[in-house]
Amino acid sequence: MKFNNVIKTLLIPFLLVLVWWIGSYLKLWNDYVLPSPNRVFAVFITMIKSGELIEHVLSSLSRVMIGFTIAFLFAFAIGVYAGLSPKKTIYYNLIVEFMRHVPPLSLVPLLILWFGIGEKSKIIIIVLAAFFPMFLNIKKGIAFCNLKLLEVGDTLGFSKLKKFYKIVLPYALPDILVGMRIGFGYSWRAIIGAEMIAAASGLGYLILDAQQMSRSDKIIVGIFTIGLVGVLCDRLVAILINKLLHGGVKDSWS
Amino acid sequence: MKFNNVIKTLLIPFLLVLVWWIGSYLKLWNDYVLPSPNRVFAVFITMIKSGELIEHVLSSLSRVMIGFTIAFLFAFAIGVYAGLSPKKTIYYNLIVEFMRHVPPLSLVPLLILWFGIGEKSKIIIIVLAAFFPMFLNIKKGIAFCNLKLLEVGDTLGFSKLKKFYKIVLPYALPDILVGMRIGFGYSWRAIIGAEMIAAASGLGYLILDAQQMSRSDKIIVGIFTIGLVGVLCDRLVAILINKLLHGGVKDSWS
Amino acid sequence: STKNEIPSNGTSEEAKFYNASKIAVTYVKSPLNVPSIIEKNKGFFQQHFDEYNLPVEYSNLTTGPEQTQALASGDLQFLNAVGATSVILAASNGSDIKIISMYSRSPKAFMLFANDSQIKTAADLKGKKVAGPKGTILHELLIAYLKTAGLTEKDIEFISLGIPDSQAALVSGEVDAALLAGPAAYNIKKAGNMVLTTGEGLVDATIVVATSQKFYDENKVLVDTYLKAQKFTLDYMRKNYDEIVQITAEETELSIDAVKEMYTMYDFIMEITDKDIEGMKKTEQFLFDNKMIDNHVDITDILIK
Amino acid sequence: MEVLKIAGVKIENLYKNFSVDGKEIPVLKNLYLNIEEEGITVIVGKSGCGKTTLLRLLAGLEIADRGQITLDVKGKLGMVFQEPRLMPWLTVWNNITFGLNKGTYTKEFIENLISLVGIKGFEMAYPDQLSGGMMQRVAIARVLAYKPSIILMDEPFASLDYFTRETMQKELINIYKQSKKAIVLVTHSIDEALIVGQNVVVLKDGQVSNSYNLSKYTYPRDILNDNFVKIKKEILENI
Amino acid sequence: MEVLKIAGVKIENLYKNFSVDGKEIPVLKNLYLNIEEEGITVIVGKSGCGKTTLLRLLAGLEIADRGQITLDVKGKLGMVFQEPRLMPWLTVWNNITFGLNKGTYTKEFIENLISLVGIKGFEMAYPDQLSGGMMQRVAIARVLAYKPSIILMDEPFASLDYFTRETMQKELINIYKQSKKAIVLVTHSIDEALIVGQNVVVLKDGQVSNSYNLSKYTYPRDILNDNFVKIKKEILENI
Ligand SMILES: Nc1ncnc2c1ncn2[C@@H]1O[C@H](COP(=O)(O)OP(=O)(O)OP(=O)(O)O)[C@@H](O)[C@H]1O
Ligand SMILES: Nc1ncnc2c1ncn2[C@@H]1O[C@H](COP(=O)(O)OP(=O)(O)OP(=O)(O)O)[C@@H](O)[C@H]1O
Ligand SMILES: [Mg+2]
Ligand SMILES: [Mg+2]
Repeated sequence: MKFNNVIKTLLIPFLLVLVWWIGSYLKLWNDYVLPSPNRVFAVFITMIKSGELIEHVLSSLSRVMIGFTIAFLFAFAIGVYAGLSPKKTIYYNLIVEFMRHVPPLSLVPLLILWFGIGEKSKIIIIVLAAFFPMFLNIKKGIAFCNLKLLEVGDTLGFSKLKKFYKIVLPYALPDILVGMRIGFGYSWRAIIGAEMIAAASGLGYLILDAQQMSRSDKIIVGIFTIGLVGVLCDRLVAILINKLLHGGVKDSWS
Repeated sequence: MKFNNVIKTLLIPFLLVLVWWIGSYLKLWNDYVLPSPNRVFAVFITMIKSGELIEHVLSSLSRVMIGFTIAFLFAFAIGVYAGLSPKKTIYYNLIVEFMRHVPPLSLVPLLILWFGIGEKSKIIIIVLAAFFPMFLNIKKGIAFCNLKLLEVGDTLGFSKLKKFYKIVLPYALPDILVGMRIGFGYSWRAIIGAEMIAAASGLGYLILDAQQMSRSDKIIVGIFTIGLVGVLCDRLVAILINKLLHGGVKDSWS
Repeated sequence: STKNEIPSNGTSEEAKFYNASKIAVTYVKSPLNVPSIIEKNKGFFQQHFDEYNLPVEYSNLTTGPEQTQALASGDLQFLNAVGATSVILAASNGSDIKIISMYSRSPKAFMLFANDSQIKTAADLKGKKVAGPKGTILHELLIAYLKTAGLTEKDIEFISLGIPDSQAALVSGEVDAALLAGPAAYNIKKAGNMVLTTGEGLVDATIVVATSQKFYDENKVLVDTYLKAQKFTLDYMRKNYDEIVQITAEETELSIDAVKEMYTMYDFIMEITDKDIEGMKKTEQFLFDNKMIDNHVDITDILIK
Repeated sequence: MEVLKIAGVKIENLYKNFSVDGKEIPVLKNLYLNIEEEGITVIVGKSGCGKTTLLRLLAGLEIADRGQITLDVKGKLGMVFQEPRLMPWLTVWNNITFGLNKGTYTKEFIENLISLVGIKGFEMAYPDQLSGGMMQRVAIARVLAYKPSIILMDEPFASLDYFTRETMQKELINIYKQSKKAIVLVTHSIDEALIVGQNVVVLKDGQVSNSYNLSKYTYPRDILNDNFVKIKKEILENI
Repeated sequence: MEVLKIAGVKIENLYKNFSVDGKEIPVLKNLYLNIEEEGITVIVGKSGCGKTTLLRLLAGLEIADRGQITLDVKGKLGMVFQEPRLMPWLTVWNNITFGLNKGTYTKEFIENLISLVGIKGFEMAYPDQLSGGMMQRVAIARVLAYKPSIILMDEPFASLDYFTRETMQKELINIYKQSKKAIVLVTHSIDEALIVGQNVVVLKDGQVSNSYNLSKYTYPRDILNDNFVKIKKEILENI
C-alpha cells in the first residue's frame, strides 16, 4: 500500500520528465532555453558535490523562515483583532488593502532607500508576500466563529481572552492552517524578488545569476530545488501540525 | 455617519501623506527615490489629462481580468474535484504543490520559449500568481462541508451534482470568496512580473519603464495607481457579490 | 510560415525566397537608443518591409538575457539593440545567435559614481561597496577600472543590483559607488555626484544588432532589407538633428538639453570595424576570466556570414 | 428456510459496531425486524440504544457490518433527523421546498404545509430566527413536501409542547390514513407510541426485545384505556 | 411604590421584540416574574412562545428592549441550551471540564458527574460519536461541573427516554435539596413540571398567564394525586 502510494505520487512527475527527455533527445525545443535532463542532472550533481546548492538552500530557508514568522505574527495579531473588532477595521482597512494590491517588486527602490540593501529589505519583501493570505484567512476564521459556541463561553463566565483561546481559536484553526499554507507558499516564492536586492547567496540569487549569465541549466536546477524544498517544508509543517493537533480537528492539510 | 466613515477611512492615509510631505519639505530623504507629493501629484494630473494613465490601467485590467478568470476556473474545477474526491489527489498533488512553491518569475525564460512574448506568457504569470490561494481555499471549503447537511441531501434523493450545488457550494461560499479575494490581490500584484515580458503598456510596464528612465515620480504614480485601482476593484466585486447573495450568508468581505 | 516568392517588378533578378510571416524586433529605448526611437516613430522598418507584405512588430524586451531567450524561442527575428556581452553569454551557452551589424558604441554613457568625496581614484575603491548590474558592460567597466590600479573584483565588495536599484542604493548611502548608465547616470551627475570614470578607454560598450544563423540562412533577403532600413534611419538622423532630438525628448520625457548632452556620448555607426571585434574579444576574455562563461567564444564565429 | 415475501422493509441478522476511542462498541446485534409497507411503526428504547443508528441504516446513511436490509417500497424514502438540519442560508420557505424541483409543486401546497406545522408568518425567516420547536416543524414540513412513500422520523416531536405535539400526532395519523405510507417513528414518549403506533417495537441491547401489534385499535385512541395502560407498563418494564 | 427586596431574580415590565423579514415580532410584552433564590422554577408554554428568549435574557445573552432584570444571586449563573452545543473538537471529558480551571477539580468529581448522567465509557468519545440524548447529558454534566448557583435549563431532558429522564429529574431534585440552588427549567412536559417544580409558570402571549406555587408538596411527588391532576388540567387549559 505504501509502495503503491509512492508510485501514484511519482507517476505524473515521471511522465513529465520522460516527455522532457524525449523532447530534448528529438531536439523538439531549443537546448539553450531548456537543456536536456541529462545536462541539468549533471549540473545538479556537481552543485551538490561542491556544497554550493546546500548553501543556497540554507541561505534562502533562513530568510524565508524569518520573513514567514514575522508575517505570521503580524497576520495573527491584526487578523485576530480585525476578526474580533470588525468595527475598528475602517481605520486601517484602506492602507492594508492598498498594500495588498501593490506589487512588492515595485517597492524595491523605496525599500533600499529606507531599509538598505541588507537582510532587512529582503525580509520585508518576504513579509509583504506572505502576510495577506494569512491575514485574510485568519480574519475570516475568527469572524465566522460559531455564535452558539461562543455563547457557551459567555454562560461559563469566560473572559474575552479565555473565549478567544478556548473557542474562537480552535474553531478558526482550519482557516488559520489554510492561510499559513498559502502564506508559506508565497513567502517561499518571494525569494526571487527578495534576493534581487543585492543577495550573494540563496536560491533566488542562484536563478537570477544564472539568468544574467544565460545558464539555463542552472536556472532549471534552481527551479527544481526551490520547488522541491518548498514541497518538503510544506510536508514537514503538515506532519508537525498533525502531531500537535490530537484528533478532532480535520485540517484539509492533505 | 457616512461622512464620519469617510473621515475614519482617510485618517491614516492622510497622516501618511502629511509625513511624506513634511519629510520631502525638510529634505529628510532623497528626492530621486521619493519625490515630493507635489511633484508626484503634478505628474499624476498630467498623465491623467494626456489619457496615458487610463490607457495603462485598462491594459493591465484586461490582462488581470483574463488571467484571474482563467485561474478561478481552474482553481474551482480542481479545487472542487480535490475537495470531493480527496483520494485522487495523490496523483496530482505533488505537481500542484511543486508549482505552488516555484516563483513564477523564475519561469519567465521557459514561458518565453513555450508561449512566446505575447499576451499568453503574461497571462500565465498572472494565472500562476492567482491560482493557488483560490485552489486551497476552495478545496478546504468543499472538503469541510457539514456532513449533517449533506445527509439531508442524501435522504432527499439528490444526485451528487445536485448535492454539490445545493449544499456544498453555498456552504463553501465564504471560503470561496476569501480565496477569490486573495487570488485577485495576487493576480493584480503580478502585473509587474507579467509586464516584464515585453509589454508596451500597462501599469507594470509604466513602472518598469519609469525605472529604466529613472523617473521616480512616475514610479510613485504607478504604485499609487496600482494600489488604488486594486482596492477599487476589490470593493466593486465586494458590492457585486453582496448584491448577488441575498442575506443568509455572511462573507467576512468587510 | 510559408515560403513566398517576391513579386517580381519586371527586373530579371533571380527569385529570392524568404520564410517568415512577420518581422518581430525588440524595441529598447534606454539608455538613449535614438535610432530605435526614430525608426519606430517614423515607421522606417515598416516602410522597408512593406515590399514583402510583412508586418513589423515591436517587443519591449529590455534585458539582454530575455532578448536572447526570445530569439532562441523563435518569437523574435531581430534583436535591435542588444549588448555584445549578452550575445557572447548566449553564444557561449550554445545559442544560435549572430551579429549582423553594430548598433552603437557609447563608452562615455557608462559611468561609475562615487558617493564619498574621499574616493577619487581606482585605488580608493579598495574595500568599498560597489553596486551595479552583473555580467554587463558596466560590470566590465568596473573590472577594467580596478585593473588600472592593479586591483581585482576581490579587492572590493561588488553588489549585484539593477540600475534603478543601484541608483537607490547610491543615493541612500548604502554603497560607496555605483555603476550607472542612461538617464539614471544623467540625473545623478546633475545632482552633483562625482563621476569616478566613464567607460572611455576602458570598455568599448558595444551594442549590436543580432539575429540567428537559421533565420539568416532562410531569409537572406530580409536581413539585407533590415540592414538597409537601419542605414536609412542612421542617415536620416544625421540629416535631421533638431527633429530627432525633439522626437527623442518626447519619447523619453527627458529635457531637450538632457537629450542633447547625452546624445554626444553615443556613436551610432552600423559598420563592424576591427576595433569593434577587438573590443568584443576583450569582453569575451573578461567574461571567461571572471568565470561567467565556461566555453570560449570565437568572436569571428558570431558575426553573420 | 423459506422467506415470506413481504412488501415493506425486512431487516435480517443486522450487526453494527462503532469504534470509539479505539474500542469497538456493538450497537446492533443480530437484529431482525419487519416494517410493513402500510403502517406506523414506532421504535422506542433507551437513550443511546441504537434507534438513530437503525434509522440511519434504513436510510442508507450507514453501512451494516453484517446482515441484510431489504427495502421493497415503491417510491421515495424521506427522513426527519433528530436535529432539524436546516440550511442556514435559506429561508423557511426555501428550506421546505429544498428537496423539490421547480415547477413540481404549487404555492398552495407549500402554504398548506406551512399552516399544518404552524409556522405561518415565518416563511421568510432564516433558521437562526426560529425557536427550537419551530425548526423541528420546518424539518417535518420539508420531508412532507418531498412526499416520500416511507418516512423515517427520529424523535420529530421531542421539542414540541403538549398541544403542538398533539396536533402533529393527529396530522401524522391523517397522513397515514390518507396515503397509507410506511412511517417509522422513533420516540421517547411511550404515550406517543401508543397514540400513533400500529406496531410498537422495543429496542434493547441491540435487538428487538418486544414488539406490540396495535393495528386492531382504531384512531383516535384512548390510551387511558386498560389495555393501553397494561401495554405501557409492560413496555416500561422491558425497555 | 415600595419594592420588596427579594433575593433571586426579579423581572419587571420586560419587553422584547425580534425583527423577522422586516417585520417586528413582539415576543415578550410587559412580563413580570420573580424567581426565588432557592427553588425550582419551571416555565411551560407553547413552542415559539418565548421561553428560550426569556432564559437568554436572564443569562444576559440577549438585551431587553424595555424593562428590568435584577439578578441578586451570589455566585455564578450556568445554562443548559436547548441544543447540546458541545465543542466538536473536544472529547466528552474535556467538554465537561470545559468551563473549569485546571487544578480546581478532582478526577473523582468529574467521574461522578459522568456516571450521574450515565455516559460512563464514553469519556474519550467526540461529540459526533454520541447519540442525541447522550450529547444532551454531556451538556448537563458540563453545567453541573461548573457549579453555578443559578442554573437555567432549556428543555434539558427533551431527548431522553422515560427512565433516563426520571433519573435526571431525581438528580435535579437532589441537587436542589443539597445545595438549594435557584434552578429555572423550561420543559414541554407538564408532568415534568409537576414532578420537579416548586413554582410553575405558564408563559403565554409574552406574559405570565398563570403561576402555581407547589413548594408545599414534598418530593417525591405522586402526580396522579388529585391535586396535581387538577393543576395539570388547568395548565393545559391555560397554555
Ligand atoms: N459515528 C459514531 N461513531 C461512534 N459511535 C457512535 C456513532 N454514532 C453512534 N454511536 C454510538 O452508538 C450508540 C447508539 O447511538 P444512537 O444515536 O443510535 O442512539 P439512540 O438510540 O438514537 O439514542 P438517543 O435516544 O439518545 O438519540 C451510542 O452509544 C453512540 O455512542
Ligand atoms: N434571533 C432571532 N431573530 C428573530 N426572531 C427570533 C429570534 N430568536 C427568536 N425569535 C422568535 O421569537 C419567538 C420566540 O422564540 P423562542 O426561541 O423564545 O421560543 P420558545 O418558547 O423557546 O420555543 P420552543 O419551545 O419551540 O423552543 C419565535 O417566534 C422566534 O421566531
Ligand atoms: Mg437518536
Ligand atoms: Mg426554545
